Amino acid sequence: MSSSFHVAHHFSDAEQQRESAKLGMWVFLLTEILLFGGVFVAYAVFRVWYPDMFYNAHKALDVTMGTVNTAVLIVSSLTVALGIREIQLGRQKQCTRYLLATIVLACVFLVIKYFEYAHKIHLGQLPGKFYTFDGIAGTNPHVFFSIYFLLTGIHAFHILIGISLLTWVMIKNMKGHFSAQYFTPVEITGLYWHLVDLIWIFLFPLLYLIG
Amino acid sequence: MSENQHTTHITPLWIYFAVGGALLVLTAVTVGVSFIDFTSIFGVSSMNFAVAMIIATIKATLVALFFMHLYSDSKFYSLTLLSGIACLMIFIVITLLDTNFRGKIYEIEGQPIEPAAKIYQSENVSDQ
Amino acid sequence: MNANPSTVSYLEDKKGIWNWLTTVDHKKIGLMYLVLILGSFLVGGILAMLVRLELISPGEDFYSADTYNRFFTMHGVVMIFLFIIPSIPAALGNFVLPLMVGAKDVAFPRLNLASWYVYVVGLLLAFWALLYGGVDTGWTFYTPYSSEIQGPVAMIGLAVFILGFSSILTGLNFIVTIHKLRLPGITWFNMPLFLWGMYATAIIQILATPVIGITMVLLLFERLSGIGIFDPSMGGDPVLFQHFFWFYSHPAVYIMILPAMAIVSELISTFSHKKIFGYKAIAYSSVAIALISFLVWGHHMFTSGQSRFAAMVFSFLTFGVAIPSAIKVFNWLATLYKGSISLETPMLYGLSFLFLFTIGGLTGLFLGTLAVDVHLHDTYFVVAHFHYVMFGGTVVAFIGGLHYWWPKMVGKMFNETWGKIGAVLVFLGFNFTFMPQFIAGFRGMPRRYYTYGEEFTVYNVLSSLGAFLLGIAFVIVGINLVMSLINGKKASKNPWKSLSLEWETQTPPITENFEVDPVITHGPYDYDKVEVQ
Amino acid sequence: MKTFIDWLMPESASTISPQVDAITYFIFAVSLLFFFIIVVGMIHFVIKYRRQEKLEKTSGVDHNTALEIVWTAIPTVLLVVMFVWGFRVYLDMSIAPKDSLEIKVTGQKWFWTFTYPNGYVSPGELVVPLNQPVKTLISSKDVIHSMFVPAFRIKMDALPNRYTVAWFEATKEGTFPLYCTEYCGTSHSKMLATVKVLPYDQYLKWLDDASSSMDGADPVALGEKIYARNACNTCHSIDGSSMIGPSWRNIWSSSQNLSDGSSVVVDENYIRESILYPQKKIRAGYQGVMPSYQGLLKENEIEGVIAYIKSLEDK
Repeated sequence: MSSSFHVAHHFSDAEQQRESAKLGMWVFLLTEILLFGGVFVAYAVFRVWYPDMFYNAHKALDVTMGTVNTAVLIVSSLTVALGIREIQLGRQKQCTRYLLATIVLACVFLVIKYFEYAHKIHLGQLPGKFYTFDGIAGTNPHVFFSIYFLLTGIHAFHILIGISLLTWVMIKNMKGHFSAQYFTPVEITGLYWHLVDLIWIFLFPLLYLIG
Repeated sequence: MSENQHTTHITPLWIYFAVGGALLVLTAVTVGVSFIDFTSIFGVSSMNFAVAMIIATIKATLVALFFMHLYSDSKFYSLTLLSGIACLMIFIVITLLDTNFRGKIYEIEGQPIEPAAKIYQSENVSDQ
Repeated sequence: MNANPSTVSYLEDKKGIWNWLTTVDHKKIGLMYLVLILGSFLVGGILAMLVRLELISPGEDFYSADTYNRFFTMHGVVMIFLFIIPSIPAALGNFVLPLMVGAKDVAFPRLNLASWYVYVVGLLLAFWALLYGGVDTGWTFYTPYSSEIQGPVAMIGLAVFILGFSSILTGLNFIVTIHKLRLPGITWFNMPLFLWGMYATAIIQILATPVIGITMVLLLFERLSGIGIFDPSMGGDPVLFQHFFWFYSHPAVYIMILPAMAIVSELISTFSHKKIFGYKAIAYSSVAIALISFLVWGHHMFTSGQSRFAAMVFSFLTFGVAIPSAIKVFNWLATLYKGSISLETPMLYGLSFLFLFTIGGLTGLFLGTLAVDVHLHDTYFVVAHFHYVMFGGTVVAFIGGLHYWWPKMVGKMFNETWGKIGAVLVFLGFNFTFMPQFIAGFRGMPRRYYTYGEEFTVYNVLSSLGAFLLGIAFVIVGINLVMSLINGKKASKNPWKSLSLEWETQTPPITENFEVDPVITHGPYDYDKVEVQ
Repeated sequence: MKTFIDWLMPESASTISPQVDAITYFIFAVSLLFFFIIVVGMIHFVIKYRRQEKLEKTSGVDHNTALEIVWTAIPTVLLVVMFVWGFRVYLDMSIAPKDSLEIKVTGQKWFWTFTYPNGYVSPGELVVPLNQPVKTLISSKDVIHSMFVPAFRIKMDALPNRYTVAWFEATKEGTFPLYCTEYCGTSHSKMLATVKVLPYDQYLKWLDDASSSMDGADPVALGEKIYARNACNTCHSIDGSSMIGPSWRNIWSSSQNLSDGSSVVVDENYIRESILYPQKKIRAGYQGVMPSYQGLLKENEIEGVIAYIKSLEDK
């Protein structure tokens, strides 16, 4: 997209281009939902098979860190939504500030995640063959940690993608590529970030708060 | 053009903060609720799981409707999101139809031969 | 700028390899896909010949059991992931869909080129694994066998994961293009049925392909770090892998057949020069097949230790998916009624699709019925069934579609008599190869067998001879098309007298497809209202 | 037509197979009917409405609601009949009668073993009494296999972590093939066994002398019998040629190098250890795919194998 208002040659007007980009993004979000869905199915199958082991194993997770992480993600979701609102009103500087806040919050999330992982690696609560911890009652507790590391690992990977997308959009915004007429990339990145938050909203109770 | 919106709808500021606040409150609620054991109170099995899921769904719909602008966009986007979730539900429910009902005709068919993983039968793990 | 841009065809517009490799023109990307896809089909075909060569006699004569296992596995992987899934959507669909919609290009042209490069990476990875010795787990990679043997299973898993993305990006592009880029005159119910077929296929590509992605990721973790959710010795469950695999792979067989049905709707109505019978019925049954296809994956696992209750549910839903296919076949048959049928090469492929897909569909009833499937599962009956549907259905329709749009793609006509000879030979060779396998399957010959009992010799000898006849048939079809490139006659703008929008462009079309946006005056099937010169 | 189905299907030797053949016959008839309707209709239309020279407009008939309802309703009814009938027979096929004889079937990489209630392990041959229900508890020791007896129309996967159950009642004497139908590796196509159906008294006689005949026999002859019976011959040759496993000829008390570089003298301990824990010492140049025979070979049988290998000397 050379200049910010240029409409790509095969679209008839800017409106059609914006709606197409949004529909394309929503369809892509479906694939993300089903990618995570696969591991949720594994979670459901093994929780039905080993319910008490899941209950005992979930105690090994630190609920306070999980809650803080959820709050961090929700606030980052809020800031990216406000960022989009700012650019819709054409205020580029405020939008950049909000995007920056989102990136910082995302990094905070990853740092907290790093502490949780380091703690588990130290204790030996790892998936599959690497599981050497023996404080959890129940059969095959390593299955819980396989699913835990799969879900949170893929989610963290998506957070990294989110951070790079947000940084790319922030840089372009600072260069003045976006305005009230054309802010599609910001909106697209916002949708992606909200989905990452959406998945964590389901992931948090499933892993940290097993009744 | 087909199904295109004419103006870009700008959601008022207070809605964003209201939704943000509601999400934080709901997070606190869901953590608080998790300490209460509903199953013993109401006797309904996996009640805690149901409560946690209801709260998570409310939070998710809030994010989807206001942060992702589904409320002010064409209904087709909501349809795509719902079709994705429905497809995932089909996958989960029908797979559980299998894994959950395995022992129904022969109880022997349902039980694994070695309930604990071989990883824990230490005596012959070393020389396998 | 060189000559007036509106008359220069997309082939002459920007010449040179670099222009082709960085083009965002959906027509060039379609052709680039076509070249790679036909290459994969050649490799898959050679592997098939090697498999049939060994099975010509019961003993072990040409190569070892391990090599045979690698040949049939790589035959499966190459044919399915590299050829048949991208064949119609990526090659023909990319070329024709924007023309039918009246747009200048797909919604996201650069994403379209990205999907081609993703496909190339997947292709290279798969062929490198093939050279590396290939894999001998069967294209289904069932654990625990696939997670414990040596060999490049991880590499093939990665290749399948990457090819999945190429399929997702194509599907995404098509959904947005059909929704957002239709000309004002084209509504949902007066656009060609090819677009309905592509739309239904795209729905499945979007909703099913991510699950094979996560399955391959789990398989990679299983092999590299032993996470143990599929490994029985660590509390995992191998049948769970089968659920993951088949949740994608059954909708994937509809990703293969729906585009074939889409092409056949075009072929039958154009060559019988008649309004399609039951437009809404065919359109709705395409989408119905796409939706129901997500409910039936368990019929691949009736004898795999799955709970009897789930087996009953899957069997019932499987019959649900049979009805829309039957409706489509009846509607095509009714389209022939009171038409003016001309048996040119594409129509020969269309009619042989009708014949072969009917057999494929009806043999599916045996496999959908619980009691009979227990006897027929994993025998040569299954091999014959899915070849009748995939080969007799998708490949025959693909070759038919290729001949149908060939004049529009390259501007040259192929030789009609050689085209007809090729079509008849493909039909005969195919039946001659796979009909005996039904009988071998009924009599209980298991699948993937390197040596078999004496009583199955007759069927395997017939099948191997048929396979060689099929090989020759495809050589003829290939030569015929290639010769048309060299000295074929210049094709007219509308050689098949079709009313569909893509024939109103120049032959071969200009880069922008239409000089000026065409005004839609009639539907694509109004052969009863419009006179075609 | 009925005889065609009897020719098409393998011989029917169990109580369930006539019912399965009946459904197959029904579906075959329905399929043939629809197949002829479509093909004859297609050929008829193609001939009748062949394009003349002038290409003029064709008829505008594009739907006929009554016809479309008919060709949706009839297939639906037929499909429901197929489903219900198929499911009822499937249930009969799934639920074994209470008093059936329980035999444990174990699939291992490339051979089957059948464990009888009295503990006797018969490798490669399932002998069952006539007209008596037999319930097979199927499991696998390594990868997924699948037990398929075409004559009894039964098939069930052998899973490594679970028992699966299949039952049959043989109605015809004779021997029938038993195949492995889930891909399980190199010799998947050689993983065969035979099912022998004997009248009840002969079955009892066979079981008694089979489970007692092993002790007291001359070790070398016993070893030779085990070499064939326990499918050692699928991987080890006795003529010196190297197959999936090393050959047994001329190896007694010779020094062989191993995959980890060290070397070992072939003696009683090495052979006993390789039978019970094959992964411990793997000969150089061979893959460690040998399954463990722990619990499958009794003490005297292992000594028989050792004696047999000792006897394979070019004097």
